[in-house]
Amino acid sequence: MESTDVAIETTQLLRWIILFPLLGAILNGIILRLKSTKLAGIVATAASLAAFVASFMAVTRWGFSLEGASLVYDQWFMWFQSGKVSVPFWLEYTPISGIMLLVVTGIGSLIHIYSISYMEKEVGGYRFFTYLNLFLVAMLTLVLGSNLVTVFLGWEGVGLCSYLLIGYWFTKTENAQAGMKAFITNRIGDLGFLISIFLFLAYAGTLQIQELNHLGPQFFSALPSWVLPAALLGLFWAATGKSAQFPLYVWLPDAMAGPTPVSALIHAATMVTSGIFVIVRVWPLFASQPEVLNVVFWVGIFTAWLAALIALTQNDIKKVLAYSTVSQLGFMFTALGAGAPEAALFHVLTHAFFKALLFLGSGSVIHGMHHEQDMRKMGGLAHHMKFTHWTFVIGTAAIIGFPFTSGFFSKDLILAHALSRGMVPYALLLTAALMTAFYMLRAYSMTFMGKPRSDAADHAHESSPLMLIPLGVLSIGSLFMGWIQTPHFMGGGHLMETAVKSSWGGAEAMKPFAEHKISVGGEILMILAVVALILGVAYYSFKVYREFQSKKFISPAERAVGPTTAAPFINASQNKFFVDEAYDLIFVRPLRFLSGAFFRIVDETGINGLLHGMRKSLDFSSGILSWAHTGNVQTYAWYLAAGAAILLIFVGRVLL
Amino acid sequence: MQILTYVLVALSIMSGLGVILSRSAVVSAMSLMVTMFLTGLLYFSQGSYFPAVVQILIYAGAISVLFIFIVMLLDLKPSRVLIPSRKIVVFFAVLAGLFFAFSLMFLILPGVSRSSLVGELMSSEGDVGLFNAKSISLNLLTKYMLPFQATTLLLLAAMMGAILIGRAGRKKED
Amino acid sequence: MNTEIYIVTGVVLFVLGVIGFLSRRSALIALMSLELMLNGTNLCLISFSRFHGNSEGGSLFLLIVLVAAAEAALALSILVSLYRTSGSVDLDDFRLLKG
Amino acid sequence: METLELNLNGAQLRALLPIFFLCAMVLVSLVSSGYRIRGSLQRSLGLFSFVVFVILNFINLPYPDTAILGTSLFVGMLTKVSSIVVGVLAAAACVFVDEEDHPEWLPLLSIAVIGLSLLVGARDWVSFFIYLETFSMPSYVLASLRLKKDGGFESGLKYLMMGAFSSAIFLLGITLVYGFSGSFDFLSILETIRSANPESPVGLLYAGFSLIVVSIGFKVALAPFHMWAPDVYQSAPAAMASFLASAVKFAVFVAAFAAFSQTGILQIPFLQASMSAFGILSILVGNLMALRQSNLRRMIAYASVASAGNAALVFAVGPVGLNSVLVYLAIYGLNIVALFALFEWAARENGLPSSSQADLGCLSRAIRGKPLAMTALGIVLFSLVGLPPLPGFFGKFLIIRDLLRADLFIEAGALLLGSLLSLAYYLKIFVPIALETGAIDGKKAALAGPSSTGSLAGFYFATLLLMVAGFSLAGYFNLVGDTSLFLR
Amino acid sequence: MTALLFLLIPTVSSVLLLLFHRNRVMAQWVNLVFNFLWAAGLFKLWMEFRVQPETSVFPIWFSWDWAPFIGSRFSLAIDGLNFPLLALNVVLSLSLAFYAIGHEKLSASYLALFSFLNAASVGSLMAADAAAFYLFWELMLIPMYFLIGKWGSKNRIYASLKFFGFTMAGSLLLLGAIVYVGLNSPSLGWHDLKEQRWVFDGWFSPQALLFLGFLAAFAVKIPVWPLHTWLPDAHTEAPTGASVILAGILLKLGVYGIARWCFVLFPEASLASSTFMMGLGVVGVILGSLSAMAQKDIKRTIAYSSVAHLGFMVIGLFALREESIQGALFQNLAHGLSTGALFLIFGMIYDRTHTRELKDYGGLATKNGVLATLFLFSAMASIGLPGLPGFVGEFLVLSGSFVTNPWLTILAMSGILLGAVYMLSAMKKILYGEVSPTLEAHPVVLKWSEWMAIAPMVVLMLILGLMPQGFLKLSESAVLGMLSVFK
Repeated sequence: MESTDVAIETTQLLRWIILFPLLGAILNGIILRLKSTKLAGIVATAASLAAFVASFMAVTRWGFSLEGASLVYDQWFMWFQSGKVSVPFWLEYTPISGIMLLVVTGIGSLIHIYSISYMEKEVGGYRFFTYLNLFLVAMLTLVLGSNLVTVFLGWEGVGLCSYLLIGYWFTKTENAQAGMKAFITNRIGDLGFLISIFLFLAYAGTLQIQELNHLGPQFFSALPSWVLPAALLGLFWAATGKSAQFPLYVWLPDAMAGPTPVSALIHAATMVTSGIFVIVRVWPLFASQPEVLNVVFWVGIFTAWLAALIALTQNDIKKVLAYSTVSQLGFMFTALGAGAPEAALFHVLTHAFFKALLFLGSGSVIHGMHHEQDMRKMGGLAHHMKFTHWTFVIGTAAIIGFPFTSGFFSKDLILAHALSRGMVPYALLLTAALMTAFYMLRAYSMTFMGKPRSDAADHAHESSPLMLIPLGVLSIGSLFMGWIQTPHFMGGGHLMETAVKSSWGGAEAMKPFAEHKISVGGEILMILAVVALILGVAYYSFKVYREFQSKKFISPAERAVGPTTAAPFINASQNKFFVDEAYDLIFVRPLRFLSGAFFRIVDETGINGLLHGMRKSLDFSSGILSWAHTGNVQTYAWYLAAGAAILLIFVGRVLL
Repeated sequence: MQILTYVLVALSIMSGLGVILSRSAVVSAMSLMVTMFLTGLLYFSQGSYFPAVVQILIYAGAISVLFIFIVMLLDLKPSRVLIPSRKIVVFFAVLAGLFFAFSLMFLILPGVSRSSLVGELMSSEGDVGLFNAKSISLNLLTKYMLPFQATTLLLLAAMMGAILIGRAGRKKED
Repeated sequence: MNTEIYIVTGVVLFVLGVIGFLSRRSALIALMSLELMLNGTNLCLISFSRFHGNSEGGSLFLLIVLVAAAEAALALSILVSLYRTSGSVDLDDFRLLKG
Repeated sequence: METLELNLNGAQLRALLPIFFLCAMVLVSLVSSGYRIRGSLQRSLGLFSFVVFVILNFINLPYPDTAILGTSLFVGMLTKVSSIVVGVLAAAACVFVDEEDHPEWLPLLSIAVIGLSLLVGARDWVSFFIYLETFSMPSYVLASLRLKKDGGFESGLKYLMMGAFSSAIFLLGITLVYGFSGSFDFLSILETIRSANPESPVGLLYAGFSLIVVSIGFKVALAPFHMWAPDVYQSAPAAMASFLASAVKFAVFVAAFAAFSQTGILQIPFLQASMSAFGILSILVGNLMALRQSNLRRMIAYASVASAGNAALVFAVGPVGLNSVLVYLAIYGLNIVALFALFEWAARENGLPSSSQADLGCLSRAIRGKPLAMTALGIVLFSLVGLPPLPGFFGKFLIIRDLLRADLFIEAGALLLGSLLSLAYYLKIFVPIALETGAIDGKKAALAGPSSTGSLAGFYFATLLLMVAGFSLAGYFNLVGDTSLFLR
Repeated sequence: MTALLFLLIPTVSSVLLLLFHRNRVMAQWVNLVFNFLWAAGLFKLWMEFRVQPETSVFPIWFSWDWAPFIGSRFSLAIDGLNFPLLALNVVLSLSLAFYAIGHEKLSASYLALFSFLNAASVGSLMAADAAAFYLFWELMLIPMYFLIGKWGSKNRIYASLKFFGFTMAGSLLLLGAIVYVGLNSPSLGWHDLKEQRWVFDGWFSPQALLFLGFLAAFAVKIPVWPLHTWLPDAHTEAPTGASVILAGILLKLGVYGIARWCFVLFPEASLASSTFMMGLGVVGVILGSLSAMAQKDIKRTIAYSSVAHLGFMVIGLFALREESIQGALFQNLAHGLSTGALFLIFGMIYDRTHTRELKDYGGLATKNGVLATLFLFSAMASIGLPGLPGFVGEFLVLSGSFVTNPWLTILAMSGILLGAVYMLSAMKKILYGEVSPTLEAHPVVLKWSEWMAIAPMVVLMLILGLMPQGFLKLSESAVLGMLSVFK
């Protein structure tokens, strides 16, 4: 460590947070390999709970605001070191890590519990729980890692687990395909992460996050001006992969092929937010680069908009939630881009709760419907699944920003920051929020309202208590989590702000953009207007879709949005704006073509062709030579005489 | 004397041509004998009497006769020098020969005419003692004793070969 | 009398032999050409020997005669046997081994 | 007039003893062949005489160099070592002589050995020529020993006619050299060259040397004068062919190298260059032609053309290259003898009368399932390829070292390229033997042919000798020490 | 003496194994015993290696004056550069010995050739003399030629010839260079040659040509693009064991050779060729990966993945920085294990199904979950997932080369992505989806010995991935010593 005036506290607690789930994974995956899914689930849940307890201990020990500028390290072991590259496997506690720890282990544990019931009919479900535990290991490494490579280890680790879990039902090729798509898309992003690492290594000479924070903009301003932006853009590029932003978001909707608890844990609550988390960790660097933040900002807005548009017309309940996730992640990036890491992280937190809730709720529905995910075949489930229904209502309320639910606070914070960057972004973001209200109410209404539209819906059953308890807990979180960080005029908590600010190891982050002061009254007015708009849209959507009938609504979105002139647009939205097809056309096919072409042209025709050509020319020349060997002794003698004559002539030339 | 030498040279070359141009093997063999004889005379003309005698006795007398015997023995039909398929062979052979001759002359003549080689051969009378049977035999019996002895092995081998092969050829007829 | 004329004669005889050896179809005549070549060589040899005034050339000449005789004898015996077995002494007929 | 000096002192007699012994054995074997004794007995007699010949030369090794009768024989280290190698090769060839062959092979072979071992010691062109003929004459007969079978007549006639033709050229060459210097003695010729003035008829000298080079090129089968070699190696009896391909090539090369360096041919850059040009041509032609051969012996014949090319490259290095030529060709000779014995054995196993028509299928039918033979074959072939630590590697290594030391990169490159090309046909041999598992086309004839044990023994014997040669290399270099001692 | 012992154990075993050519099963067990003996030898080597002073440069353990006439001593030396590879060789060989147990095709002669191959490869690793090095370098060809040519699949003869021809072409240039290098040196020993300084001014100067001569052999072996086309054929046609050793050891010898010989003997030329060679490495990475994508044959895919990975190693070597060279050397081990494991596992599957076509596979995970997991594990190790050894190697390589040449490094990084593409596509096809008729017809149930074969590799991969530091430390002083010639 470079000598700073920062006090360093060492501990050995943090490693246990990782070791417990690792132990669980080893037990489940290698040693026990239980036949009973339930028992395996219990083992895994125990491991997860143990990690939660350890996390809790850590949080109680250091809290959400580190005094002054102290660092907490668990200096575990030296991973590898060579020359300039030094990668210690150290774990670090920062307040934001603390928050993430609680989210990951807490929500993780809930989802473990939920899964015990959800997966009980699986044969060999121990595999599932092994993967879940492994995911926790990786995610916690990501959260706790003290340097970029350790973070990267977790980063790729969660990618691997996501790959495994998406493709959990691997007998269907599409599932395996979706897993692969996720992994590869993430890898595209990871290249950015690596480039960023290499840039930091080459120019700053260190990969310890806090050291980078300490070096700060002053250090980097001495280097070529492109270095820091490039490195940060690399990180952001990686984040667009992991956190499903445009252009790399395409894997997330497909990732819904995995079991629903996985979607809840990985593809909603934890993994997909790691991009935001990592950016917040090196925020002092980002804060010094407004241009980079601008990119982040607009990508966030665009993604929020695009995903919301697509979500409007999806019929698969999990797809709606998936696009909603993409859209919400876009909100978070917008917050980052607007220079408000606390807002982004706050939304991460609240989103973790309500989105996990929504996913688990939809999981409960799907479970009740015997793995039917098409909303057009649902309807009227409110009667059959009362508890699930009410938790889903809470989740929906939270996500659309119903006043005083958690989503209300976080989303309004983001909107406020967006406003400070100008009216246009604000308007765009607001539209996205309105669309959120529309599609969420649409999903809610189609699922729970009206009459059952299929036998399965008619005979749907409420899920077991083991699945409902997590729903309950998450509902509570979704309702009240917002109060930890409230608008200034409400005077409530500002835990996020303090946590974020004390997470940089004492380094200061500058304000990237000028503060835009709005009067308290104006702010309240604005919030009220927003709430009114949102509720209006929500009510409209509710009204339209409450009586949704599958026969009548062959193209339900068409009816929803209005006249037929919009039909092409709806078609496009339903088909996700053909982004997948475009990627296929622009990247996948050319790559496949190139690979075949290169192999055939360079290897087979070129190099091997050259070799065969050489062999042929050898054959040919030996054929010619063979023709010269006539077998007639006089020919032989002729060569002798001619050879002698030629030699004599040459001698003559040389000599005379 | 000089004219005589030129005549001998011309004659020997002509008979040499006869060897390679004649259609009949008998004519060739006779021409060979004549060439040998003329060469012997050329030795005489430069005063190398002993080699001349040897040449005429052994070469012209024995080896050529051996050829003639064989020609008679085999009773060969006259063969044409130029049959269609051989034209190209002949062409190339002559080409190679001319090149050979040309390059040899090219190399030898300037050297010979430029150097101390130009000039009269030593007179045939003055140094008979130096270049006669005795001096040659002395060489063979002292300096070249070992090669000379080795020729016995050589002849033995040739003899054995001739016997072996001749016997084998005869066996066929049996 | 200068040496030149003898040398030239010797070389010409030699080359005549070469041409004969290369071009004549009959093995017998080819062998005769070979003798012609040796004869040409001998002429050169004797002339050189005579010129240098030492008898070494003469010694070699004797040995050449000996070798030539041996070679001729061996070659002719092969020829005779060949003629007996295949009825021909044409070199064109002996090209089983080639390529 | 020189004094008549025919007294040989003790040292000279001792130096000549191996030759005398072999001359005696020529007579003995002549008598024994006259009585048509059993083939195996003749073989033992041959083995005995060559082994004793080798031993006598070994005994002679430590004694100082001796010149005998002026320039006609110089018994130095080179002569003795070469005699040993030639004797060993002859002995190895003896082991697998066909018992059905005419028993005259032994006296003929002995005469050839005498000629070869004398050849290396020749220090003037007359002796050189006579020794050359002394081994050539029996060689012609040995090549046509098979007579009517396998084209023996044809190859014998070709060999003889070509040999005589090249002899004539050789003679013209030494005549011209004599014309220049007035002497046949190597050293006097060198003296004359050194003292030559612009007026000297150097054209004679150069023309003579060129012709000598060409005819020596013929004797060692350098391209483009190599064409007799495949015919002869294919149709002569296997043992004799192996002798021609190994011992003759070895001795002529070494003798030529000694003669060339002493008489100044190797001091003439152009002739050095032309020698290496012939070498490069041989490497190309030999390897390319070997690629397309299906007949095993013909293939090896072409391969040996390429090896002759390898050795010829060293002429460009000058006198210091003698050692590498010697080692390379000695080892190469053993390889060749082993291969010929193996082919003969394979042919016998297949019921063929001789290996003249043996092809790869024939060999693989015979050798499959015989691990020892296959291992030995592997040793021989990989030695030919030049894989370390097999002896063939050291030969090549020494040659390359000499070439590179003289900065002859093109020659070294040609050698390496040739080695690469040679892989194609050497490795081809393994394909049906060790790699393919299916049955081989054609069938094994009923075992009506003559006994095959002798050839197998010959194969193992030669392989063993090969390994011994490899192991004794260090000792050999200890013995000869500085290479400049070699040439006086 | 221990070094010699270590070399002699496989040599002796190869001879002894021939004695059992009538009893296959016996030979397989004897082979296993010998491999354990060899492992014990390795342990003894380790005990002595550990106490060897760090300052000693390539210390000679054994020396024998075997060929003074060419200026060569047969000397063996061990330092941090070659010791890990020796260990890898033993591990792989032990694995394969387990794999061989009960295998019907692997006869005594196969095992004997294998032991011979082992001897040759450790010999060339330990050789501290150019001629001895060349000796072992060439000796590797013979067993490999027969292993591929005899025990391979349909096209094996073509493949073995191609292998031999390519390698020999490179080796001959090496031979020429070795001979030339030794001309003015007191001996061919590594330490003597190191003292020689050859003139370097332009690409026709002696040092450059010598460097190219050495490089030719190593580049063919690695193989550096465009000299790589023998590798897919050889890998594809070779029997499983040969593929494993080919990927695990033989290719590594090229990397090792460059580090051991090229860099130390010809520093200026190495430096001058750095960018070009890195460029070739990049081309290898990209074209290798692309070609791997285009393959329909599983072994070919893995083979092309080797081309790509070895491209990374070339980049690492020629970046000429401590971390990148360390990375390349570490990648040696990582790739040896991961690709070795891939070949081994697929070999076991192939033993049962007898098809290499990708389209014949599917749903292995349903039939044999554990094997599928291990297969996937190896694939992940191969594509450089953090926590597995491939990552450490690639990371170090790229972090070093990024400093030397960032643009080439960024180009090379596309290989990381493409690697994931082809490897995961293949895995998806093999492991997932419906069970294919082939797998339905030929159940893949492994014997205990086969599990024993995979186990050590997997365990080692985990250890290397999570705790690479020990291995990096092992070679640190050697690499630093090597790099000192560039100053």
